[in-house]
Amino acid sequence: MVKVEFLGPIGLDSIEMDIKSLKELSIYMKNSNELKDWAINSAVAVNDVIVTDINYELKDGDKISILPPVCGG
Amino acid sequence: MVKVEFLGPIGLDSIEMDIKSLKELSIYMKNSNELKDWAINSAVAVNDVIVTDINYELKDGDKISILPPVCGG
Amino acid sequence: MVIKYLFYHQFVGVDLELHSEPLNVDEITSKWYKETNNLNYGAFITFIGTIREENGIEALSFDIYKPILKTWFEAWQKRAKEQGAIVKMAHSIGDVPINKSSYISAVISPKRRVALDLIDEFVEDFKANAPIWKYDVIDGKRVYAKDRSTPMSGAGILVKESN
Amino acid sequence: MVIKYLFYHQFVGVDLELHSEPLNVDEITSKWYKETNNLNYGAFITFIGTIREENGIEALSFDIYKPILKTWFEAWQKRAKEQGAIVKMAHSIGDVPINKSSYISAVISPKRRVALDLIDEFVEDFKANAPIWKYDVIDGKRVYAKDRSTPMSGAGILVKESN
Repeated sequence: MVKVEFLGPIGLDSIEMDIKSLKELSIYMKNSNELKDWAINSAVAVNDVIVTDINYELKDGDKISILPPVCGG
Repeated sequence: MVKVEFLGPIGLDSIEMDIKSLKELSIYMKNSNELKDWAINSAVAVNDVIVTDINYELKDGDKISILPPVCGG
Repeated sequence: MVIKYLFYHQFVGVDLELHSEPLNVDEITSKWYKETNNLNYGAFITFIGTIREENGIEALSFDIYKPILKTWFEAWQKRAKEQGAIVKMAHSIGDVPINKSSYISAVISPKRRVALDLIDEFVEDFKANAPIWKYDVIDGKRVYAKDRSTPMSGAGILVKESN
Repeated sequence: MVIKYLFYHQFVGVDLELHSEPLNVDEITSKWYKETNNLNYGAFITFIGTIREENGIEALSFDIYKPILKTWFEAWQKRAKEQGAIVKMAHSIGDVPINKSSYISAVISPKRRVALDLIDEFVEDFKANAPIWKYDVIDGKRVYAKDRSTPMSGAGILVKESN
């Protein structure tokens, strides 16, 4: 199991998922009305490190963060 | 007559000169042991405006300033 | 997810501080200047961001994801150090009203050129990649500043075709 | 020509001030921030120059030619205004010991990009063209910092062949 956090304006509670790769998360988000738009413009971190490879393999206990477009300052 | 001021590190008193152009000032400075090096790297202002034309004609009462290399801050 | 912010000043790391209220500009910049004053740096630059009145807002409000902000900032510390410089940053969490400051960053370096280059790169990368989300506060409601927000480096990975 | 400086703070023009002593960084930057705080600018950048220990100096010392500094600064005010921004500057005249500040400049603008560009151009042009002369103070003696000085734009006119 992994934990998925939706940060900032996404405004959804964290969920636990039984997935092995970011691809599976991608499929899940693209099929969710609430999440499909965020899938397009969000970055993804695993255990607080930004990941840029969709083939990244997940391990039990990983924390995944979905980071929508930012605007600090 | 014009007044010539030597600013900053040149360290000379102002002088009054009976000259009609910056060319005459140039000749004077190039022939002065104390001033010939400053002639090479100084800018010139007439009445507090930087002048870039050596043919600039001087009028009676003009104030000429010799501005050696700068380093503020 | 509703986040309740308590009143605090928190040092997330050396030279990175988060405040649960508008920034006290004088206090923070004065402290930073003092901290570095005897270290023989010649150039000290601060960038102070202040909330502007725009589009009828009464305040802006900020969410921050601290773990990745910390990682992002530490990468900047390393980059600055390689050039003999120091970076510092303060940011507000929660609401910041018009004319108050939400963001201060600083670069301190031995000579001017490094500081002038770094402050530009640091502030621009902050806008593009620091995990901070901005909301307009209008009639007491928070509205995500979507149009002014930028997808982070690496965004879009979830919709890329895999190789 | 020996110049004796009395203790003073002199406003040579709006937003340009000369001090006969080291600059009080907190006081000046705090004053500038307050002066512009209600004008709806979003970005406020300060560059603070501090005297570094180098080559065995005990202080640096500065001469300033005010009339041309004023003209130079006014040209910068005009240039800043055309971009919706404000520039400010403070400088010391006479001796400034190690670890004290001799120079502060600031750019204030509605948004960050103009401020970041202008602070760079303003500080670099200041170094190249503000009529200020720097001296190392070693064993109480002033030595012109010739090697670190830059001929101003227009220098060399006196040795050019005329057309």
